[in-house]
Amino acid sequence: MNMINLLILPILLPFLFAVILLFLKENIRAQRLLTIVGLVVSLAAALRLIWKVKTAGVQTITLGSWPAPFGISLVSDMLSVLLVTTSILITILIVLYSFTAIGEARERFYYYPAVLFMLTGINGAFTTGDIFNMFVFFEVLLIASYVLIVLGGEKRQLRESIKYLLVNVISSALFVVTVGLLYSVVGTLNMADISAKIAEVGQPGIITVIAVLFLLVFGIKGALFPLYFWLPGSYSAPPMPVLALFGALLTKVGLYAITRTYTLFFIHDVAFTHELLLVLSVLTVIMGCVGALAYFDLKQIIIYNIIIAVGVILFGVSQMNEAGMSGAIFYLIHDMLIKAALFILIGIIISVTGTSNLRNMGGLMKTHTSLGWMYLITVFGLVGIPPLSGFIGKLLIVQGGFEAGNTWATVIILISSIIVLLSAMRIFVYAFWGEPVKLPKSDRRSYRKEMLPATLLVVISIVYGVSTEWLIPYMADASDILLNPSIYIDAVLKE
Amino acid sequence: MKVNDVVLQTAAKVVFFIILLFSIFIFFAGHYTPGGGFVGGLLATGAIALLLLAYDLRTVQQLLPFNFMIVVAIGLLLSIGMASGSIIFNVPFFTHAFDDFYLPLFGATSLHTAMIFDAGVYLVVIGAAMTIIQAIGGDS
Amino acid sequence: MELLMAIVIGVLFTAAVYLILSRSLLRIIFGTGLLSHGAHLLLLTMGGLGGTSPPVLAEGITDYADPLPQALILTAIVISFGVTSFILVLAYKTYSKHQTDNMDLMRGNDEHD
Amino acid sequence: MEFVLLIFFPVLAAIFVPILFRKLKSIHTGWFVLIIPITLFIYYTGFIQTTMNGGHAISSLEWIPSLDISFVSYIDGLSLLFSLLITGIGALVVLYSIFYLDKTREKLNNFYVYLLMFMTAMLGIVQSDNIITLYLFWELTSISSFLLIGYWYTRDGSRFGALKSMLITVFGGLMMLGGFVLLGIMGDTYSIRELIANASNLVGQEFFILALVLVLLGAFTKSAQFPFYIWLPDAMEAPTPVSAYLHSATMVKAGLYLVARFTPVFAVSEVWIWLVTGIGLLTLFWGAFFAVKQTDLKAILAFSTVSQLGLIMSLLGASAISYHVDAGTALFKFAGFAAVFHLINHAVFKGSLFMVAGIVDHETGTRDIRKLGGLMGVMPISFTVAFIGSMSMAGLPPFGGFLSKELFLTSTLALKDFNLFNFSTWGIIFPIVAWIASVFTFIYSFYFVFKTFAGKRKKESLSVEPKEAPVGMLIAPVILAVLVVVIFFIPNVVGDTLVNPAVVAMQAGLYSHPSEVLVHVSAWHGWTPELLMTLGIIGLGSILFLTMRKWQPLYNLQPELLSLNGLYDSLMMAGEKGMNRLSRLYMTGVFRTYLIYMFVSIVVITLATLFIKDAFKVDFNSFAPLNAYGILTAVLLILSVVMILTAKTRITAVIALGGVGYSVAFFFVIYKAPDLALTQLVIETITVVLFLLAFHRLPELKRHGESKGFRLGNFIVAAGVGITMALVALSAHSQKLIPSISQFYKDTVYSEAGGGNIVNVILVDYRGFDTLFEIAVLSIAGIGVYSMIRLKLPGKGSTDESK
Repeated sequence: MNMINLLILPILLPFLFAVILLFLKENIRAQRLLTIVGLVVSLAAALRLIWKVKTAGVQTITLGSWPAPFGISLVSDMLSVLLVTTSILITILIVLYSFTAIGEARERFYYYPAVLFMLTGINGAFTTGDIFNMFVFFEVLLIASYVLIVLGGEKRQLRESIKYLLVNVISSALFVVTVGLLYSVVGTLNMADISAKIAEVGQPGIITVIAVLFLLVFGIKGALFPLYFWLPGSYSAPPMPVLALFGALLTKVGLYAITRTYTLFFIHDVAFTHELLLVLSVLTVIMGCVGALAYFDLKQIIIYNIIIAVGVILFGVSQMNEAGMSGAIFYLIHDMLIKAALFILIGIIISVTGTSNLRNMGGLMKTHTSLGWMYLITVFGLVGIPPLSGFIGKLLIVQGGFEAGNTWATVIILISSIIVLLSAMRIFVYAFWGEPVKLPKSDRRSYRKEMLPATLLVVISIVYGVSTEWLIPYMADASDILLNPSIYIDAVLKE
Repeated sequence: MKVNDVVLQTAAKVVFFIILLFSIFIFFAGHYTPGGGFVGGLLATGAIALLLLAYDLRTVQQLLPFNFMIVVAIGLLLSIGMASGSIIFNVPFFTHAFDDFYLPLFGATSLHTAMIFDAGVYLVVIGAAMTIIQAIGGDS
Repeated sequence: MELLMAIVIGVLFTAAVYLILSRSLLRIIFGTGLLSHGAHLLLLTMGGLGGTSPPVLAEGITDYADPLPQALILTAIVISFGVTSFILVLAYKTYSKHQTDNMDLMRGNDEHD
Repeated sequence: MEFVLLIFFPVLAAIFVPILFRKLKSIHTGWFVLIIPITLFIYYTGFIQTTMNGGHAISSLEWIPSLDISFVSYIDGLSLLFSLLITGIGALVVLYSIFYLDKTREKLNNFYVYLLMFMTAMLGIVQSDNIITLYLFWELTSISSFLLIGYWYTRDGSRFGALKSMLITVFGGLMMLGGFVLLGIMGDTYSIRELIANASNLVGQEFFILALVLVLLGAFTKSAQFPFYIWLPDAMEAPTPVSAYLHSATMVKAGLYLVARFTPVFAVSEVWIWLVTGIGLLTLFWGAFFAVKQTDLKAILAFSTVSQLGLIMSLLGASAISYHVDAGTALFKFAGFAAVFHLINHAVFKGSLFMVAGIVDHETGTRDIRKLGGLMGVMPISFTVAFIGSMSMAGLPPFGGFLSKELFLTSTLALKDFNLFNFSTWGIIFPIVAWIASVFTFIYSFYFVFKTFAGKRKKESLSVEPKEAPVGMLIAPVILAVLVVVIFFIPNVVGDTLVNPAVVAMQAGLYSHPSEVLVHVSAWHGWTPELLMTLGIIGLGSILFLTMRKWQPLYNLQPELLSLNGLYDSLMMAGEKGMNRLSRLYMTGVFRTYLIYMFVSIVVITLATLFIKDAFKVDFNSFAPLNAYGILTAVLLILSVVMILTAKTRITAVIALGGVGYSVAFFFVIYKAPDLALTQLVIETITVVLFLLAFHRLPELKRHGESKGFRLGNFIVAAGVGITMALVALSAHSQKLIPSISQFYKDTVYSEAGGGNIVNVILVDYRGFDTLFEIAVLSIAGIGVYSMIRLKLPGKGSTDESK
């Protein structure tokens, strides 16, 4: 059966299961079970969708059967479906981690529905082909993330949540404003249609202004310099599983939105817009590096590594050539996987040692050997040591940078890897090596349970790196569309 | 209990029903004239909020013994269910259908699946707004 | 009219940002309220203010106001409502836990050790 | 047989090491491991015949063919020579380690896994034809070296040294990768052979010099060249077998290999010759000079290794000159030959010296040369080995080192006759520096062997009674010492079998067959200038060695801060403390600061774009006429806003906020948006109710001592945002380039959607999808509020608060 609604399932299924969970507030076991079931079914749908996109090209649907620019279009191209699949996969593993790490009190107060709602928003934002609808999905994922960040109501959580909310309220207001401006100028909301119409009028100055505003809006979500300052504080507040979800998924939505708009809409004044993107991304990398070295707190170190990765990915995007673009996509998915793994791992370290301050750790290698190795492999993946997952992305991004003639910026990107290595290895050298310190009593069983999702993630990331050859056709499809918007436009408008 | 409380409470009861009826009216009118699920739901919430001002939280909870979170969930299910109907018919998600029917008492009526969706909206708005109001009011 | 609206929007954003930058938590909350009003009015203005009748079908009328921005604003209003009520509760919870509403006293974890 | 797979043989075999270690406790795991390098060594010797005839062998394994990335094992004279060194010395080191590392006390499973991993990595580097996989193996050596240096990971020195070596070598690796990518772009291939074949097309391309410098950074960091050598002395924290293997014989030679391999690509460039030769000589001098300062046996050897690597590096640089002179100028041919020959010699004698240092450490419990002395009597065999190794290092006959040292002097002398690239002016520096460095080499060689083994025993400083090492531990160093002597007597056999084929490989295009290299090595070649220089070295060296006690303290004059180590340390400090301090400057923890960063950048970037792109336009014709209600509402709204700003009490502010909301609703009425007006009215009312419900929990409206300046600053930022929004809105409204799609809704709302209220139909039908998720937002907000109020965590509640 040719199922035309396939592409909505990864959005709808988590949504539906989240709603069902609302009826089961007190039954934690049922909640856990249904969450996993819902996610696995969503994953199956997403995988099926990948296959369909691979064989039949871009999948589109215009909701309510209205013709394309008038209804809301959903568009699954390879980039979006890959991100959707990765997000579901990561959510499954973090939910597994949550079973032991989040605690029953939070589970009883709608933790799982909030996770599923957030995934709904994320997948929706990745899939939608309508700029205002993207705003709505951003709000879905944001409000769910508000719930998650504050859930538990600890003193520090509350304090940081206020800041997190404020920043996002501002960026949401700016998002609405920017959509309004764009609508005023081109009179449409459908993204393919916007692209076609901008091409028609040749991106005059006002559209470039709007392009810059979009960059700022998404830059706030995506933690781009100079808009990232809110992130390190806010992300350090919620419990580890939530931080893992945020770190792996949330900024990526901002990155996706920048990538989408800067390859689909605003491609007629690249010398201005993409140069700005390039400068900001390099500055993001540098500022991330400063932060990654400045702290002795595990969470902060890894959080600043999120920021570095944001810069690296957007640097790749800003090159607007094939190597840079497919490198950025490779790196984006790699970073989602590896950050999820890293956050779970440091979550385990923190729960084992009872502190997140590096100075109070030492000698874990003697008592938690497998954790040490897992962490080490993850770090090498993070840095991009071949054949692990970060390598191909970085290689292609560097190639793209050189090909586009951005020599020095590219060298900075390369050097940033050494800072990433230093910052992450410091954790290894301090926490795992050295004289063992006295550990608080902890539950060996939950430690083993928590190692499972971490191990799975690390294995997946290794496979991702080693089997690059199999992934290349998919990445090529994804970057092709980004570089040839006409494929996207035709798929949506000419039906 | 003071006298003007009694007056207020009586008045509130009356106004409550008036507003509730008005909200239902506005809900049904929405497809053709200003109104719809949102405004309808919000008005209904306003009506309940009025009761809250007149009585206290506990009384209102006894008057309206709903778990509003469940109301939210039902509303959402209703909306999702309507939209998902199109999956079964393999037409794009959210495709509506409408037709004119002859119903006894109502005469010729246009029935639109959008109404079902809007009913979901109505319920969600009441449920969510009331959850918030009750939670804030009940916070001790 | 548009010029007037631009002034109103400018005032709303200025006041919103000014309030958000203050130290008092309550003023910050008011700021977010004004911010969404500003955004909604801007969106409305973007649809054009010239329509002579509301976008509800009626005999003999052709010059309707642009319905699309109105629908978008409605969506945005409801979302703002949800967020505002969330912030309100968050604010008073934070206030009661921290025993202060001075944002400067709620420094973050960015304290470097 | 696809011999590319053999590269992976050690690392695959490593999987069994932990099993063997656990199951067969009685047998030292090293014995099983030993089989691997021996097998490989024997296998690789089979290629000698091929390379002696100028041939090569190739074998490949695909990895990412789409990106031209594969594992290609390419064996020619150069890679074969290195492969033999890696497996040969590897076998001896494993043998030595069996006696050095106690099977009951050490974690041998880890040790041998790392060692085998390293062996794979090293074979991979020297055999890879594909530069991307070469990079893969390159980083793998850094990682295995990191793990080996940190083998005793509870020691601070190990942690520090491991991290330092990894940072520096991985940094170099990354730079090298950059160079490789550039080469890939310029030459459109990742194959070294194809790059060499295309070398003439690469020169003069935009990125050529950058690629050259980046590749050299990789080589210099790995081969511990100035100023990157600083990691090597700290790497001595590794167990001594590791130092012997990685940090003298193999890994540090990877950089030399790289330079040799890429000589045909870069030799045409003057920059290459100057950099490689110059840095090499500088390193040669620097290492030799500071070796004399050291008091730790292994540190002396480490600095000596640095120095010797510099020597070989400079020879490699000089060998590139062959590409610039006629084939007839035989003198420059010596450099290439000497480089390879000395590389072999160094691997052999330095390996033996490290092993002796390990033995001394093992048997006396110290490596501090100030506590040692007079061991000659109790450790005669070790002494003999050390003596042979040191004399070879000093460049004295009848040891292999003498021959290559002579060739080296010949080459530096030839440099001054080179008449390209300003060498005729500056070339004279090379022999002078070489000579001075050689004097110091002579001194530290004597220092190493005689301070340890000659003189008086210092019994009181040793905690144990020294004795000769067990036989097993002596086998490996003795074999190496014998080789040192043998090479002296049969240099041309070594030359024909190993050196010449390697020279042909590294000077691709100059020779078609190894026999054309035609360098004949002899111990006696008349009273040449080289010989005179050697005599000078011996003379001055001896005098300085004998008077060492008098001038060695001079080294202490150098302040620690000014050294390169000091530089590294302060860089690391800058990394932690400095970045911390820098970060404090802007990460104030005060949220308002971050908001100001955000707002200011939004304003600046947007306004700048608006004016750079000349996008600001106001088109009064498109504006709707003013009407009185509108003005009235605007006034009402602005008054309410002012009221909020100036409100002294909460209740006033809440009411004023409501006033703003109702004014907005009036605007909706004025602009024909009845649905919006209705919704706004109700929502505003409910919002006010919410504020009132929460009223007694809300804080008072306090200013918290906001000063005038504080408020003014805020106001400027705020006004900036407001003005930006107003300007942008006006411009966008004045440039409606394309008519809106909303005509469609007006046309179809009745006929196709069956409705009359367009806004509502859009909400439930055309864009019902938005609405579905908008009510989701509302629901989630409800959930959030509910959980926030009801959820009370058990226990103290705020356990995660730091401090």
